Order: sequence, then C-alpha cells, then structure tokens
Amino acid sequence: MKRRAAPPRSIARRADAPVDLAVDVGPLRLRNPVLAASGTFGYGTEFLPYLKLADLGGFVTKGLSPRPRRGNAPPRTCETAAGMLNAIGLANVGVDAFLEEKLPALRDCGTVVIANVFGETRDEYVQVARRLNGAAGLHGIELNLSCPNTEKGGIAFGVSPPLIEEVVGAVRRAAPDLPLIVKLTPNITDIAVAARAAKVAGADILSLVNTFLGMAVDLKGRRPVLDNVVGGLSGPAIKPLALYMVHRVHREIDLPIIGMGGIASAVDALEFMVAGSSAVQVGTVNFFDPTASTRMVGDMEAWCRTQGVRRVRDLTGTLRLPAGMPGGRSAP
Amino acid sequence: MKRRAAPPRSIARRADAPVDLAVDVGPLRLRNPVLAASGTFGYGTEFLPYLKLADLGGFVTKGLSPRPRRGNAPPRTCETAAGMLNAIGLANVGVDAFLEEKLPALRDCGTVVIANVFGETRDEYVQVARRLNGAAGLHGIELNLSCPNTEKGGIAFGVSPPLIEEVVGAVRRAAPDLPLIVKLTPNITDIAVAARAAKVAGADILSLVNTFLGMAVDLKGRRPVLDNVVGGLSGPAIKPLALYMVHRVHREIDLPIIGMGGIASAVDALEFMVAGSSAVQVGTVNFFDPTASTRMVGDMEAWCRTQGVRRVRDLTGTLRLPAGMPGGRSAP
Amino acid sequence: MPFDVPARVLRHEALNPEHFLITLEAPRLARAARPGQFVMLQVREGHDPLLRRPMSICRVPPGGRTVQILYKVVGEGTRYLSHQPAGARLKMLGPLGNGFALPERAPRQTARRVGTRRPILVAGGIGVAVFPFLAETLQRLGRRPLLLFGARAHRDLAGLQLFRARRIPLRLATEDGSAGARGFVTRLLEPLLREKPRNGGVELYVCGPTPMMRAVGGLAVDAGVPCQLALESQMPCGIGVCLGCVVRCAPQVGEPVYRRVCTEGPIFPAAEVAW
Amino acid sequence: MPFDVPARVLRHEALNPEHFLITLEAPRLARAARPGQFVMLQVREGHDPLLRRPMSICRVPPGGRTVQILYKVVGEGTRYLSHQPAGARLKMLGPLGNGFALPERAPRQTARRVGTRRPILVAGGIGVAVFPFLAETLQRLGRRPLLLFGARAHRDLAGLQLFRARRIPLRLATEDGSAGARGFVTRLLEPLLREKPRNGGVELYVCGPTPMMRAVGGLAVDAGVPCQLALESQMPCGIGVCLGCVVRCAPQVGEPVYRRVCTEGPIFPAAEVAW
Ligand SMILES: Cc1cc2nc3c(=O)[nH]c(=O)nc-3n(C[C@H](O)[C@H](O)[C@H](O)COP(=O)(O)OP(=O)(O)OC[C@H]3O[C@@H](n4cnc5c(N)ncnc54)[C@H](O)[C@@H]3O)c2cc1C
Ligand SMILES: Cc1cc2nc3c(=O)[nH]c(=O)nc-3n(C[C@H](O)[C@H](O)[C@H](O)COP(=O)(O)OP(=O)(O)OC[C@H]3O[C@@H](n4cnc5c(N)ncnc54)[C@H](O)[C@@H]3O)c2cc1C
Ligand SMILES: Cc1cc2nc3c(=O)[nH]c(=O)nc-3n(C[C@H](O)[C@H](O)[C@H](O)COP(=O)(O)O)c2cc1C
Ligand SMILES: Cc1cc2nc3c(=O)[nH]c(=O)nc-3n(C[C@H](O)[C@H](O)[C@H](O)COP(=O)(O)O)c2cc1C
Ligand code: FES
Ligand code: FES
Repeated sequence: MKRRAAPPRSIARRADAPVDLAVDVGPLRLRNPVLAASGTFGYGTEFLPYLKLADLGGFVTKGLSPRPRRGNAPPRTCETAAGMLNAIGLANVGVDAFLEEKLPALRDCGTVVIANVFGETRDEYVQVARRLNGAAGLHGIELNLSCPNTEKGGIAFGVSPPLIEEVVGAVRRAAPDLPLIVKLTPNITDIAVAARAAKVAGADILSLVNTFLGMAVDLKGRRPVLDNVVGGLSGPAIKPLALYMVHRVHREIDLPIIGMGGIASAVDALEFMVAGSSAVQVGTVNFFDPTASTRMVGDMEAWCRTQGVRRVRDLTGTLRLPAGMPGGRSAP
Repeated sequence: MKRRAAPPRSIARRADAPVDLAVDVGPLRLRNPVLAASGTFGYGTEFLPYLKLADLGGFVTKGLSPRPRRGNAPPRTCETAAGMLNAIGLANVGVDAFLEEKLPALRDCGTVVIANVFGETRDEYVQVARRLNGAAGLHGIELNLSCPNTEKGGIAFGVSPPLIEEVVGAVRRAAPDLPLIVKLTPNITDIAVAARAAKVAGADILSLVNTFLGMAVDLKGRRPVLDNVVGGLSGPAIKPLALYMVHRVHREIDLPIIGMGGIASAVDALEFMVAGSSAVQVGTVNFFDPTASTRMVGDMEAWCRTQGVRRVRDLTGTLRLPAGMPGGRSAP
Repeated sequence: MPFDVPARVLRHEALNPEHFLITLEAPRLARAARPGQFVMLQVREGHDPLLRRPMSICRVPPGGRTVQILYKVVGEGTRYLSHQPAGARLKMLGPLGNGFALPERAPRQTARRVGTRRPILVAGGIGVAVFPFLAETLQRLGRRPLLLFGARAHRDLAGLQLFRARRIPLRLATEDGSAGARGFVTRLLEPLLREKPRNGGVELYVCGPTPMMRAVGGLAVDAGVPCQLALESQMPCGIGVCLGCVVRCAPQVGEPVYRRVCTEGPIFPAAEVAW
Repeated sequence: MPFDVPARVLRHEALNPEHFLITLEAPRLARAARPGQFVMLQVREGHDPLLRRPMSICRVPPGGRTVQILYKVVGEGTRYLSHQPAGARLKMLGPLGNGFALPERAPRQTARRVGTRRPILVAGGIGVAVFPFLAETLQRLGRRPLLLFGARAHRDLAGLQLFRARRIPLRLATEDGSAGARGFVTRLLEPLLREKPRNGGVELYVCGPTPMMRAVGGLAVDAGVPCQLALESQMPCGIGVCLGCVVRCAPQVGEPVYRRVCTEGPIFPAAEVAW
C-alpha cells in the first residue's frame, strides 16, 4: 500500500497557525510593527483612499510646532540615486489646528496615533508637548531632535547630549501622561551617545533615524537644487546606514527601538527587527507606493508563516554575531 | 538679399577652442581632474586592458600598511540600493612589496601616482610614510584616517581632532618631500572640524569622503551579511551626502579639496567641482564600469565645450548660494 | 477618489523620436478622470528611478476603460518609460488633482450667445498633453475650443493629430519658424486678447513651461480674462503628504501662502499664483 | 585580454520559467574565451542593480562571434535580465578568470590509452552552465566527457539539450526523485570513484552550490583524483581590484591565504580550497 506521507503534524500546524504580529514597544502596544513615519503620511486622513488606517500598527503625524509654519520656498525636494532630498522646512498646521481639526477626524481610525513634535527652542518643544498632553485619541509623542536650535546658533538639538537631556527632560515633565518617543538624528559621530542622553532624560522609546544631511547641485545653473541649499536624504539609499545605527543603539542602550530608514518591503522591515527594532516606521516608500505600508504587514505575516515564526516580536534583536564580536567589528 | 546670419564669431571660436582640463591641486598638477580612488583601482596595472593610465588625472593605490595584510574573512561585500558595502579589511601587499614590485611597473605610466597610507597606530602611519618618502615615481601620499586606532580602543583616527593632528603632523615630518593629502571620514558630526585639524597639522590637500558605516542583514540566517558585521557604504547612494560635505568643508576651510563619493558620470564630477572640489576621485564606478573614469574625462571636456567653459578649473567653488546664506541653511 | 492600479500597457506609439503616446488599461481610473487631472506613473520596476512621474491624463478614449498619456522624453525616467513594451504592467495612481474648472453645458441654441466665453487653450511644448481631454470635454459641453500651440520647433508640435481628429481649430507658432508663426505662443494670443470681445469674449486654459505660463497669465490678468494655469512642479507623492510640490500663491486676503500643486492644483487661477 | 563591449542580444530563450539562454554578439570576446571563464554582464541600464552579474560563458556557438549564457532567475538582477528583448545592448566584460586547466590534445590513436583520464563533469543546479563549452572543447581535444548532473527537481535540470545535441553522455539525479536517481549528485559520482581505474582513471570538473562542491572536492581529494572546482563568490568587479571575492586557500606551503575568485580563479584545484 503506497501512500504519500503527510507532512509531520507539528509543521502542518505551524504553517496554518495565525502569526501574532502584535508588538509591545515600551508603553505602546501595537497591532503590528509597521507605522507610517512623520512627514510622509500627512495627518493620516490623506491615505484613506488607499488603505485602512486600522491595518497599520500606527502612524506619526507631520511635525507640529506651536504656531503654523508655511515652510521653505520651493524647490523643496530632489530625487537622488535610490533616495530623495527634502527641505520642506517643517511646514505644518500648528498644534492648535492639529488638535481642533486633524485629531478629531482620527477618533475612530482604529490605530495608534503619534504626534511628531519639534521646536526651534526648548520652550517651543515644551509648549507643543503641553498642549498635546491628555489629548483624546493621541497615543504618544515623538520628539524630532533634528531641528536646529535657533538659540544656540542653529546647531541641531540632536547632536548635543546636554541639549538632548535638556529638551527631553523638559518635555517629559510637560507631557507626563504620554509615551515619549525620542527620534534621533543620524548626523552624529556616535548615535549611541545621543541615545544614552535621551534615555537618561526619560525617553520611553527611541526612534531612529531621521534624514541624513545632503545636497544636490544644478550644474548648469551653478546653484543648489534646493532653495534651502541643504536637505535631508531618505529612501532605500540610506537603509544600510540606518540599519547599522539601529544595531549599534540596540547593543549599547537598553530602550525599545522603532527603526526606520529606507524600508520598502517586509524583508527590509524584518531586517530592522532582527537588528534590534521592536517596530519600524516607513517613510519615503509612502510617496512612491502609497499602499506599501499595509501590504508590508501582510507580507510580514506571510514571511513569518513560511518561516515558522509564530510571534513577530520574537525576531527583535535576534541577530547572531560572530563569536567574540558583541558590538561588531568596526574597521571596514 | 536674404541670408542666414552666421553665429557671432566669439561663440564660434569658443566652441572650437580646446578646453583646458589641467588643474592645480595644492602642490599637485594634474592633467585633468579625474583620479581613480583608493581600493577601487588596485595598483593601477590591473586597468591596463581597459584604459590608458595617462588619460587619467592620476590614481590612488590600495591602502598600504607596514606589512602585508590578508584582510577580513569573506563575505566582504554586499550590494545595496545604488551602493555597496565593503569590509575588505585593508588587505594589501604591504609597503615593501609596493615599492619593489608595484611602483616600478608604473614608472612610465604617464600619470600621477598617489599612495594611500593607513596604520593601526600612529607609528604604523609614520613607518609607511617614511618608506614612501622620496620613492621614484610617486607623486604624493593620501592618509586614510578611517582606520581604527588599536591603541585607543578602536576609535577611528578621523573622528578625533587631537588624533588627526597627531598622525597628520607625524606623517608630515616623516615624508616632508611628498604632497600630503589627508582623506577624511564622513562618520562624524561635523566634518569641518576634522578638516580644520588636518589643516593645522600640515595637510596640503583634503580628500573626502571615505565610506559611511553601514550594515546588511541576512534575514533568514539572522546574521550580518558581512563576516565583519559592519562595512563601508560607497556608490551613487552616498553622492548627496558627500557633495554636502565637500560644500561644507569648502566654505569653512581654506585648503584644496579632492571630492568623491558616488561619482558615476562627468556631470556628477563637475557638480563636485562646483561645490568646491579642485579634482575628484571615482571609486565604486570602476567596479561596474571599468572604462568610466577615462570616458568621464572625455565627457567633461565635451560638456565644457558646449557650455563655453574654457578652463575646467574655473568651475571649482562656483556654486551660487541664495543671498544671505554663505554656509547654506541647515534645517531641512 | 483615486485608485492605485497595476495598469497594463495596451499600446505604445512613438509619435516621433522624443514623443510617445501610451495607452494604459485602467477602467475605474478612466471613469473617474476629469480634464486637467493627472496620474503618478511608475516608469519601470525597482528603485532607479525611485519616484513615480506625474503625467497629465491626455485622453480617455471612447469606451472609457483606458487612459492615454502623451509624453516627451526629457530625462532618464521618461526614457525608461519609453522602453516599456505593450503587455507590461506599470503602477499608476490617479486621477489626482483638481482638474480644470469647466464651464456649464451650453444648451444648443445658446452656444454662441453673448456671455458665453470662447475657450482658448494655450499650449507650450509638451504642455499640450493636458488638452486633448479638455478639448473633447469642452466640445461635449457645446463649446468651440481653439488651440494655440507654441513650441521650439516643428518636431516639438506633438499630438496635433489628436486635435485634428476632433476638428479642433488650431494655430501654431515655433521659435525657429519651422512651422506656423515664428515666435512665442503669446504672438498668437495677443491679437485675440486685443480683439473686441464678441459673444462674451474668451477664457484661457494654459499649460506649458513656467516662463510661458508666467507670460500668458500676466497677459490674461491685465486683460481681465479668466485664465486657468496647469502648473508643473517636482512631485514626490502626488497625494498631498510630502509638501514638496508647493507653489507660492497670493490669495485675495492675507499673506502669500504655499499651495500644493498636486492637491490644491495642478490647476490654479492665474491671478492666484505669485511666482 | 578581456574586452568591455556593448553586446547586442541576438536571441533570448526561456528554457522554462526560471532558466534562460541568452545569445550575445561579441566577436572579439567570443574568440578570446576559454572554458571556465566568465563575463561580468550588465542586467539593465541604470543603478538598480548597481553591479554587473558574473556569468559563466556557457558556449561559444559555431562561428565564434557570439557567446551564450545559461542562467537561472534567482533574484532581482537575473529577473531584470530575463526581460531584455532581442536587440537590447548590454555591457559585457570578459573573458575573465583563469578557466579550466585543460588536458593536452589526445592523438587519435591514444585516446583510450592507459594514462589518459576520463573527464567527469559534475554539475549541481545552474552550475551546469559552465559545462557545455568545456564539454565541446574536451571533445575537440579527443576526450569523452561524461556529465553527472544533480538538481533539486526535474525542472532544475536545465540545458540538457546542449549536451544531448553533442551526444555527451549524462547521468541525472534529483533530490525529489522527479528525474534520474533520487538523491544528490554524489550518489552518481561515488560508484565511479570506487571503480578500479581503467585507462588512467577519471578527473573531475565541478560546478555547483558550495556544499555540493565541498562534498565533491572532499571525495576527490580522498580518492586522489584530480579535481577542479569552479567557485562562486560575490563579485563586485570581476577584475581583481576590489578584493571582495576572496576564498580561503591553503597553499602547499605557508599560511592560509585569501585568493581572488575572479582572478586567481574561478577555477581552483579542490585540494587548495580551505573553506
Ligand atoms: C501635474 C503634472 C503633469 C505632467 N504631465 C506631463 C505630461 O502629460 N507629459 C509629459 O511629458 N510630462 C508631463 N509632466 C512633466 C513630467 O512629469 C516630467 O517631464 C518627468 O517627471 C521627467 O522625468 P525624467 O526622469 O524623464 O526627467 P528628469 O529631469 O531626469 O527627472 C528628474 C526629477 O525631476 C522631476 N521632473 C523633471 N522635470 C519635471 C517637470 N517638468 N515637472 C515635474 N517634475 C519634473 C522628475 O519627476 C524627477 O523626480 C507633468 C508634470 C506635472 C507636475
Ligand atoms: C564566476 C561566476 C559565474 C557564474 N555563472 C553563472 C551562470 O552561468 N549562470 C547563472 O545563472 N549564475 C551564474 N553565477 C551566479 C550569478 O552571478 C548569480 O546568480 C547572480 O549574480 C544573482 O543575481 P541576482 O540579482 O538575480 O540575485 P540576488 O541574490 O538578488 O543578488 C544579490 C547580490 O548577490 C550576488 N549574488 C547572488 N548570488 C550569487 C552567486 N551565486 N554568485 C555570485 N554572486 C551572487 C549578486 O551579484 C548581487 O550582487 C555565477 C557566479 C560566478 C561568481
Ligand atoms: C518629505 C519628508 C518630510 C519629513 N518630515 C519629518 C518631520 O516633520 N518630522 C520628523 O521627525 N521626520 C520627518 N521626516 C523623516 C522621516 O520621518 C524618516 O525619519 C526619514 O524619511 C527616514 O525614513 P525613510 O527612508 O523611510 O523615508 C520627513 C521625511 C521626508 C522624506
Ligand atoms: C572595495 C573598496 C575598498 C576601498 N579601500 C580603500 C582604501 O584602502 N583606502 C581608502 O582610503 N579608501 C578606500 N575605499 C574608499 C574609496 O576610496 C572611496 O573613498 C569611497 O568608495 C567613496 O567613493 P565612491 O562612492 O566613488 O566609491 C575603498 C572603497 C571600496 C568600495
Ligand atoms: S507631491 Fe507631495 S504634496 Fe504634492
Ligand atoms: S570581484 Fe573584485 S577582486 Fe574579485
């Protein structure tokens, strides 16, 4: 009697079992690890024609300031090899309009809403955070530390550990009720130093990375392409750099990480998790593939199922390093 | 009497006049501004099947150490979006074999030969530089400051201004006869600080940038792709970052610059010149297009001719910034 | 309501070495489209180039299941697009943007009545791509559009057959005089603006390079003639979230503001744009 | 001496959904090619992917003006390559690498003489691509090559017709038993190595996935049979300058060293490789 062997039961069961995509990121509990990144998802409702917000782990709003800002003069963007530069100049509706017009529209959106916050001075950060603290329907705030400090000659908050401690500590006190994500700038010699300062000052979660400083030149015009001269580089081009920074911070600092930088597929996202992220944000991909974020969630689940990973959160920080190399070698 | 107007004489003459591609870069005089970058051009002779070395402005050898090094275990490279990671581990034949076997073969190559130098300690840099000083057929040395200092816990020389001053000063004294190019690492908060230290210590020329620290993950294996874990990112992906750094150093430091990072065409190269480079190096493009460097020289000349640029050196630093923005705005 | 669809290339014609007319299958998108709207079109797979390209909806051919795009190869992205064979699938997002404000349907008997403005479509170069759909729609609304079309040279006057097939009257100008009047398209427009308004005068629909739109918009504002400009701008997203595509506008009251060309536009009243 | 040429695609056949045979016009390159050498082939224009792909020279068809490459779609690069239509031009650099060390031409009368080893070509999966050129060359040298070909399943046994057309004897193995013997290619090889050497015994030419080459190389070294491995490795440049492609080798004397697969290889004696 010949018959085909059935697959061993355990494997069969494993392949059918639903994958648990939920992740805990410090105080935040997310349905799945995929959030849309600040500045690439508007105030959320812009994407309603393309996806269900409830299918996302969450999203982060465009950066909010105390008052509305119209931003930089155009041209504000420029495409580069596998990336893009932007110098939007942090245009936004301001925190009041956000609370009055944008947030109420998200009341039943079914996902985690995080407000991205910036200021040109410590007090501006504090003003925005204080207004947001306790707002109904808001699940957390993310501090954008890439903003230049106009009181300190324009140096970005995020490159100076004392400034980081100052602004993070002040915001922590101003918005005690909200999970506090501190978003690090990559334009620094050692990002772990910034991460440590954020932790000391009370961050619940770290998110990294923001854009890399870059420039494009209009050769015939002998001019910068961007009216602002300098812009921030994002997109697949920066993925290896961002992945390294996530790895480094994960090895050095004991805080949950939301990783980002060039993620365009579920595989990219899962690589960030293996390198130490508890969740990820997707930014530039939303521009060239507006349904990418939710498709990524589905692809993530499919990948986990075929690989026998039952809880996606089990992947975080599972990178196996060569023996004797806890932080990775350093000379390339 | 109707006749077609002849083009004005001055324009006609300009279009036919040969373009002067020669550039002076500090003490170096180059036939044209295109050099091949260290680590991407072997010891020069490897490219003889593809191009005439004499058609290049010059080239830089693979980095040389006091003794031969076999480098890191494979895998050593990984392709990324519009870029690649490498962790070769500075494999090289050693300075003695270079002087005995490689350099003599270049005696009549007709172009400028620059030796790239590194060490794991200050003394190793000095040893190599001293051996090279006065070598026949060598036109300059380029110090690779991206190398980790094994005496200082593996921190790269190039991220510490005191270490930069120390090693550059020592090499300056050890090789007083050779033009000294100091090659900066981009993995630093403000590259102008490193540039300043190099200048203070006696650099003749700055070259920038070396590769950016990055990583790739093998998702299924939960392993880093590179055996060395970390690698250096190069190729078109990094061009906007490198261009910005050239711009920044050019505005801040008064030393001639050799710019590089992702250059793949004559337009790319000329953009680096407009941003402040006196010459450029081309690296990764040599891998995927081995005749790119010399074709670039031809394309550069053609571009200058159609644009009425008679001396390519006139382009250096011609970037026109918006009024009131000498260093460029900083918040993207 | 826009749709993001993997649209199949049904036809891809080279009108001349630089200009192409591509027909893409996308029924829901085609049905929703209005003149002046655009799509974000993937030019090939992968990350080079990274971003989709904004392209006007040139026509919705009869049947309403396809859209046509008329484009010019100006850089790498459009060059890659031109290599796409029939059968390929390209992601296409649209219809996007506000579209032209259209006149009301003219009842047959009043088509030439006083008070009905004659639509003048003013095209510069590849800006003409937005007009076939508009012209056909205006015809259906009982109007008699006239196309003024200026370009560098004869070979840049692409897509004329799309207008001739619908018997839309057209006047041409080229900078080098190789077809039509020599000079800019404003040479064709100025006499029309000076004419004593008959039958309600004219209204302008304009698309072309920025200097041309600036000039035409200025003439229209000076002449007090309604004028809609179809603006171009760098558009990373096309859906209003990146804030990259803004143009400076001077609203009737208040400070100049930046408006998103992809969302508040791409069609703006000439009087609003404060370049 | 290698050449870098913009080679025209003359034919491009899908052997099955995953395997393709592409014929490229490149006369000088074709004339210079020897079995076991490879090319660096651009898969499409632009920077995605950035690097060219190393591909064995599968055959130089009669006429000597073209090269054929047999490849499998395993990732984005090979997938883009598979979309290249006839007529496209792809940059191709080659011939590169050392190629197989070939036996001397056997004078007719001595072809089966004692002391002449029979060439056994051991292929795993797409590793077979390097063997048609080698097999034809060995035939021309008066040898009688035998192909042992193992793969995952029937559909992975690509390119058999290239051997059958030359009447090269072959034995097959598949892991799932869907064609030939069930199991690894070593199952075909082991009995041959155990056979009492007739007529000088055998010599091995091997190309396949690393674990397979490791296994076959080990068997050969143990049996004292000459064995050349055609290695694979990540190859950014293919011309010896990036030092990215190295493999650990244990030379007869001295410390293990890293050798460049692209330049010192891709063909290495099995005894030298110290994985
Ligand atoms: C709303 C809108 C509708 C358009 N409709 C058409 C059309 O129907 N037919 C047509 O041929 N062209 C149209 N364009 C212009 C078209 O988008 C550009 O020609 C195209 O993006 C150029 O891409 P490229 O890669 O070939 O050129 P490159 O110059 O290499 O592109 C580099 C970058 O600049 C952007 N870019 C370049 N030129 C323009 C431009 N004029 N406008 C906007 N972005 C630009 C590209 O998107 C890309 O990000 C339209 C533009 C807009 C904004
Ligand atoms: C000397 C040599 C000869 C080869 N000959 C053939 C051949 O005749 N037919 C054939 O189908 N394949 C051959 N290969 C393997 C072929 O180069 C890879 O399958 C191909 O590079 C995969 O590219 P991809 O973008 O589709 O895959 P991806 O996996 O997406 O490629 C990602 C990166 O990995 C590299 N890579 C992936 N797999 C390999 C591999 N096995 N070897 C080397 N680099 C790899 C790619 O070059 C690229 O840089 C050969 C490899 C070498 C080194
Ligand atoms: C157009 C644009 C606007 C952005 N605006 C913000 C912002 O307001 N606040 C912020 O913290 N990050 C902002 N970012 C950074 C992104 O949130 C993200 O950190 C970065 O783009 C890297 O991810 P990516 O490569 O997936 O885009 C912006 C990015 C882009 C491209
Ligand atoms: C494989 C590889 C090896 C390199 N080796 C060296 C080296 O030995 N010394 C050095 O100073 N830079 C080295 N570099 C850096 C290059 O010279 C160059 O600075 C960098 O790649 C950026 O330029 P690119 O984007 O044009 O490649 C290496 C780069 C690559 C890709
Ligand atoms: S293109 Fe992104 S907002 Fe208009
Ligand atoms: S592939 Fe570059 S040295 Fe071999």
